[in-house]
Amino acid sequence: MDFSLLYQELTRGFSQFGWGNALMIAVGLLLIYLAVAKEYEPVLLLPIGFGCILANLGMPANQPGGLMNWLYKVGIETEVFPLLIFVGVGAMIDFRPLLAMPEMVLLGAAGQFGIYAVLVLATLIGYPISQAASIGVIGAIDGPTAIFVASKLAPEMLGPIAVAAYSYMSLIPIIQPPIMRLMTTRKERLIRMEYAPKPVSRLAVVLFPILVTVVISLIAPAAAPLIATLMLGNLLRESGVVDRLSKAAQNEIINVTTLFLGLAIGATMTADTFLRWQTLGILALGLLAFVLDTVAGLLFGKLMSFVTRGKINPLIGACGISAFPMAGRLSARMALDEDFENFILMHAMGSNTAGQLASVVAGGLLLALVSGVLH
Amino acid sequence: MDFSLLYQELTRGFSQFGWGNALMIAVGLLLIYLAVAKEYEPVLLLPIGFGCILANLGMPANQPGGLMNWLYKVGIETEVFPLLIFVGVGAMIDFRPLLAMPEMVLLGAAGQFGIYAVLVLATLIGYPISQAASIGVIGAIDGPTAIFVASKLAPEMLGPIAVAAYSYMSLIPIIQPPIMRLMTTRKERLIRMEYAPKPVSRLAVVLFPILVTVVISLIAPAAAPLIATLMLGNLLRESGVVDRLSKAAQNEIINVTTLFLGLAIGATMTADTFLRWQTLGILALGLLAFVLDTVAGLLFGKLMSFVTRGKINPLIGACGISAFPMAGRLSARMALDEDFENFILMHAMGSNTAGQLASVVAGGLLLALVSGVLH
Amino acid sequence: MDFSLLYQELTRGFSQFGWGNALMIAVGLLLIYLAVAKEYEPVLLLPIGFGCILANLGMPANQPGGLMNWLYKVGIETEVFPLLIFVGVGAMIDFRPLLAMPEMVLLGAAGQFGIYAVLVLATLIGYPISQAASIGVIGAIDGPTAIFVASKLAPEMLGPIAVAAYSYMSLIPIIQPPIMRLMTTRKERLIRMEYAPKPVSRLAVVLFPILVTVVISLIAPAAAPLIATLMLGNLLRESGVVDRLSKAAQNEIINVTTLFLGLAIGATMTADTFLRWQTLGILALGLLAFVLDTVAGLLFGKLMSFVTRGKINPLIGACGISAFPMAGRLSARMALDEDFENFILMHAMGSNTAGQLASVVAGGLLLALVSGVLH
Amino acid sequence: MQPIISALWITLIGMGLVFIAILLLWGMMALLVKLTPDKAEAESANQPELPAAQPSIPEADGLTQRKRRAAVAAVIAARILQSTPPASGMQAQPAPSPWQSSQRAASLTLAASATRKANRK
Amino acid sequence: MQPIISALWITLIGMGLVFIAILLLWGMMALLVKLTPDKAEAESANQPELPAAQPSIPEADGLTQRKRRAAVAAVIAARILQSTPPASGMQAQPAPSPWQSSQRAASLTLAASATRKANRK
Amino acid sequence: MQPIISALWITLIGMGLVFIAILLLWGMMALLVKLTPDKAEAESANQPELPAAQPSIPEADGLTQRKRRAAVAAVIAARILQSTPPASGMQAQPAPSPWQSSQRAASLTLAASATRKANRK
Ligand code: NA
Ligand code: NA
Ligand code: NA
Repeated sequence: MDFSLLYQELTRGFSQFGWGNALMIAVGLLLIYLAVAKEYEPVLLLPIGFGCILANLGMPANQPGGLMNWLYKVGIETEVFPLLIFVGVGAMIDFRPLLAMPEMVLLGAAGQFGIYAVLVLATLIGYPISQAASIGVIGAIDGPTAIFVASKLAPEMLGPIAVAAYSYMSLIPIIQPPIMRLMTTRKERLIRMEYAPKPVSRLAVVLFPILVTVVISLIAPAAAPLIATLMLGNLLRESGVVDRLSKAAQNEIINVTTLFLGLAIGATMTADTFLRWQTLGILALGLLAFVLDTVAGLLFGKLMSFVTRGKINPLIGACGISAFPMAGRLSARMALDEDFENFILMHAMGSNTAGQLASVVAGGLLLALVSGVLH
Repeated sequence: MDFSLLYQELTRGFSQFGWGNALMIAVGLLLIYLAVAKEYEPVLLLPIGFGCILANLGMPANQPGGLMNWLYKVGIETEVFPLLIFVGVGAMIDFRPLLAMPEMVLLGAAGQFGIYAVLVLATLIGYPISQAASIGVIGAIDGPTAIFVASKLAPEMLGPIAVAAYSYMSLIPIIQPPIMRLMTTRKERLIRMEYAPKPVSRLAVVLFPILVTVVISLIAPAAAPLIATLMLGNLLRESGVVDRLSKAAQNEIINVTTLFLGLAIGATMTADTFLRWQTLGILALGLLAFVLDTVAGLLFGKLMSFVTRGKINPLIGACGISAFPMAGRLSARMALDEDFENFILMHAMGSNTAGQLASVVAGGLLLALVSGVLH
Repeated sequence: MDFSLLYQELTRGFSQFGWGNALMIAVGLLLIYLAVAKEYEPVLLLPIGFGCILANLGMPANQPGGLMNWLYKVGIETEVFPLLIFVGVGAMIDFRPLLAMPEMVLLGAAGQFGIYAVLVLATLIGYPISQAASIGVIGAIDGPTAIFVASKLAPEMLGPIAVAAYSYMSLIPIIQPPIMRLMTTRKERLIRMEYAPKPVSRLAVVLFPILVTVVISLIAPAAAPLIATLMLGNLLRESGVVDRLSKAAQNEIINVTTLFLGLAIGATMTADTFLRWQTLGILALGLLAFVLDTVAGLLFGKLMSFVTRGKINPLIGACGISAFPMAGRLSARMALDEDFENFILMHAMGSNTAGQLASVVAGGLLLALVSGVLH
Repeated sequence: MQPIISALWITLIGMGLVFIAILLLWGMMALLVKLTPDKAEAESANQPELPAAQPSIPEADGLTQRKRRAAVAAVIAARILQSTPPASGMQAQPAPSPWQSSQRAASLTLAASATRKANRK
Repeated sequence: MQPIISALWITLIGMGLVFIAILLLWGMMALLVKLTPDKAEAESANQPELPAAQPSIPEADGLTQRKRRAAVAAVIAARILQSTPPASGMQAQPAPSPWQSSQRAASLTLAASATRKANRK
Repeated sequence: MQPIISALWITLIGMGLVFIAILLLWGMMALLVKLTPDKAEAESANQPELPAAQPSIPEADGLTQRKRRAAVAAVIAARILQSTPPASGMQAQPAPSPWQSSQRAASLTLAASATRKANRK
């Protein structure tokens, strides 16, 4: 019996543990703290935090043979987890407000400006273009899109990008209001919008996800898997004939996948990939993308307000960033805070779901453009 | 930056799109229409239709790397999806009526005649024997059996075969009644059957799935996986001690698998594999198999009626085709339409569940025989 | 057409069937009988029994291409199934009684003695050390731990080991009471314990699973995957903010995984691997491990009773073996049988959950030590 | 050999084996039900049948116990037929199994005032 | 070419295509809603509107049907806003869709004594 | 080295490390509970204990607050024991955690007429 070997095997836990790991466990604890005490996107930050702890206790995603590696290979490398989550998300979205006010869709486009602005900025700072694009896509403010794009362009940055995407999404009630107050006048925030939607038939609601899939898959084929799964979920919901499948998408599929996705993402956050200045750069630039999204959305809202001669409340520009449904609710609440009779929730939801669509399109186009450039 | 490459990447969606794809998207829309507006097996036709649309928007099952390809490899190539669906189906079937009237099992055998008749016919027309057999198995009128057999003998035909199997199953109330009226006299349809079943103990009900698994696996080993999973589901149901597992089979497992199976099958329906005259042949011959099943079932019902001196209503022969439970209900309804006091539902269900068993056996034997011939 | 080949294909079921297979089907029936009639761990013994029957009807786990092989490769070889089950088990355990009386944790350590004692004994008898250790780990009285360790050290013995682990777990109310009566005096069993637990805060309950993961992963890295998944489940439960995930772990994940695990384990029980004298040895030695666990737990309970001058009822030593929550309930019931006012359930549950933790640690250390020796 | 000959052979052997397998299943089922008597049935047979309490079902007109059961089963089966439209296989579950209904009905018959109960319900 | 030039080109083309795609979606949506009239709406339009039964909502002050609907929708939307705190995307489902609430509200308006009903609830 | 020697070494080291690990867990748990005081407990300690309202529980016989709680916990635990037969691990969940019951019981004790409430329930 070789005792030195035995000793080595028994003390493996300690010998492989360093200060970096300890620090990363603290990062994991912080994420769990945010999830449990602050309830910031707990269904994702809690598994990410726990996965981060495991990655630094000898169970990282890139070590063949373990559960974390299995989850990563099965769900992230294949893109399956973010896509399955989108099936569930699609089954939870109601596009009627957008269909009733299709002009709202423009605000969704404006809310993606931060993605591209940060791409330029990060390139200027010196990030290679694939990494710069992956950082920019935090500005999609949409977890599955960010993970889908980053896992293709810069898998080495997946951990911080996912953390940034989900953290900032949950920080909306803290980040957006000051920007909204700064960018809009009280008079603008008091604008009431007439809610006189066009009636939307069941046929339109059922055809919508199919048509969107066709149109977007043709224009932005790189976004096709994302838009297709999102719209599949929505079709399951709106068809009204496959309640079993719609419920499976909204429960079994999304719950199990979210848990596994979070763990696998967290398990990429080893000390050697996360503890770099780069990571701080990612977090800072991601935040900037978020802010620029909001600013661009508000500016476009003001433009629409000007063009329509004050019929649009610019606040709904802020929820074109996506982050469904938090951003939509926040905008409506801001209007209500100024004037307790000013109800713009329907418009905000139209803009917000438009942002969801535009995020996917922008993410897909980014992927195609960067792949085309990198060839 | 190579703009021609970029242009190519950006316009990929359009450059790969042809008239065939447009036509196939129309086919997908038709399937979704049948699912949503007509409620023809929506849990399957809706995902198949959507998968068909995706296949023609650059996401076919045979293109490595995408979600559809992953689903196909994980669930169809491995046979896992149809088998898991059978676990759920088995957990939904009550075999007590059959156990109480075991003579009904003969009608199940007769209802499989169309499988073999169409095999001969398709061979005559010129289909190679493996394709002819795959077309014939539409006559099993049982989705998982058809998919299981066709994915082994003629995977290139899986799309149209699955579509035919599920469509015709849902067309039962349209296809069968004229044949039933044509083949039986009013006097025959008025035959009342005494419902005096033998009492069935819990022990018999629990032993039944186990014994069927053993007997069928020995006689028709190629049918073993199908019969084993069907009977596993039934054992979970009837054991009464594993309610958690039985419910998981009837809900989580079957719902998620059905969605994925439908998508993967639909994603095989690319323009180049589906838009052939062959496909029309498959659809036509499949319909014929269905009709011949019904005819053979009714003829055998008449024979039994003759032998028992009018104690059997020949209508229950029509539900020996399987298509559980629609065919059983239809036969009972036909009898009721003639005479509002003639209740043959129990007998019809006995015949119908027998058809389910016989379909699996016939499918397995077909697979073994064709494999033996092709060697 | 080659009729001899066809004949061969058609009679494959019979030609491959031998007396051994018939005997193994009887074994499968016995397991199903125990599950259905005696309700011994039905959620596991029923799928194991059915899997055993399938393995001997041409569908063994080691035959490439079938469902059983797929389940085995996906879930057992990768360790994924036992780990996912642990996520669900962790979400069902309440560690508050243990946290309130942390001294109970010692009883958990004592209850693992059988593992090592049987390792020595089996080595003496002549089993190679890896097999001896796999037999010993039945003494963990914890299904997932036993399967996790045995699938790494002696996969050829997985079937009997899993059967022994789960059967003995369900035989607790039969095996333990005589030992408990023999090893303790009536006076000892009448000892009442003051239930004055320290108050446990929510913070402690949330931090506990994280700290345990860190501590155990460092001390016993081979146990890390088991403890990490168990504690992940517990964190989902106690965090209070991810109810969706906690319920998914306790329902969807554990139900589906349990069914698949049982089938895959059962499908390893082919005649040639199971019908050996060895198997009887495994069953006998596993039972001995169970008995020695109980004896060691009771002796340690008596020691604690002596040290604390009669403040500890030695009965709670018997539930340090793990087998949560059956063993805990049994001990409390034994005390109640002697004195209908003697309530020791809280203490028993503390000892019982300690046994769960200690089982995982002992299993992991065993794995590390044997791997270190064999290497 | 020509494919068509193969196809005919496959049909002959295939349909033949299907019938053989199905006959075996028949035998197995008949044996199974015979060898495993229904305890509930056996018990109810020993029970006194409370004939005095059944004025509404005249035994005189030749209705045997079994036939009466069949009648009640049929009534309930009819309700099932009318209430559930022909639906996809996956909706089979929620509906109560017709068999269970008929067995329930059978118990009702045994429990004296069967027809009245069936009407009231 | 320098990366920054590439990045600028990507930004230009990317934002441009996002707007083009979004404009296409706008057109598609507008067409879709126009070409698929809401039957329920059409039917309700044919219905007599029971004007006599609405003394509590004076038509005189210029409130159109649509505006009245918007008012009720707003009341209900406000309740939703107040009751549901900003929560994670995954909790979006359980809450009733604001749209559905507003449509329900619209039906209420049509059904005569809308405001009273809304108050009572 | 002979296998049996290896086995004995493994046993020695294995059981030793199990106990060491478990002792570490003990220390960790003791620290954890000590360093994270239960706020609910702290609050209830500050609360006036309404002694006048408890005529049915005589303080005179030396029952401390904690002991009284234990008694009530025991009653409830006993009910759990009697109602749930020894079942498989997977059925552990549905039953209310004994701990929760005992904590609930503790709150009952605090809330004055504990024993009467426990009896009535
Ligand atoms: Na966005
Ligand atoms: Na059939
Ligand atoms: Na143990």
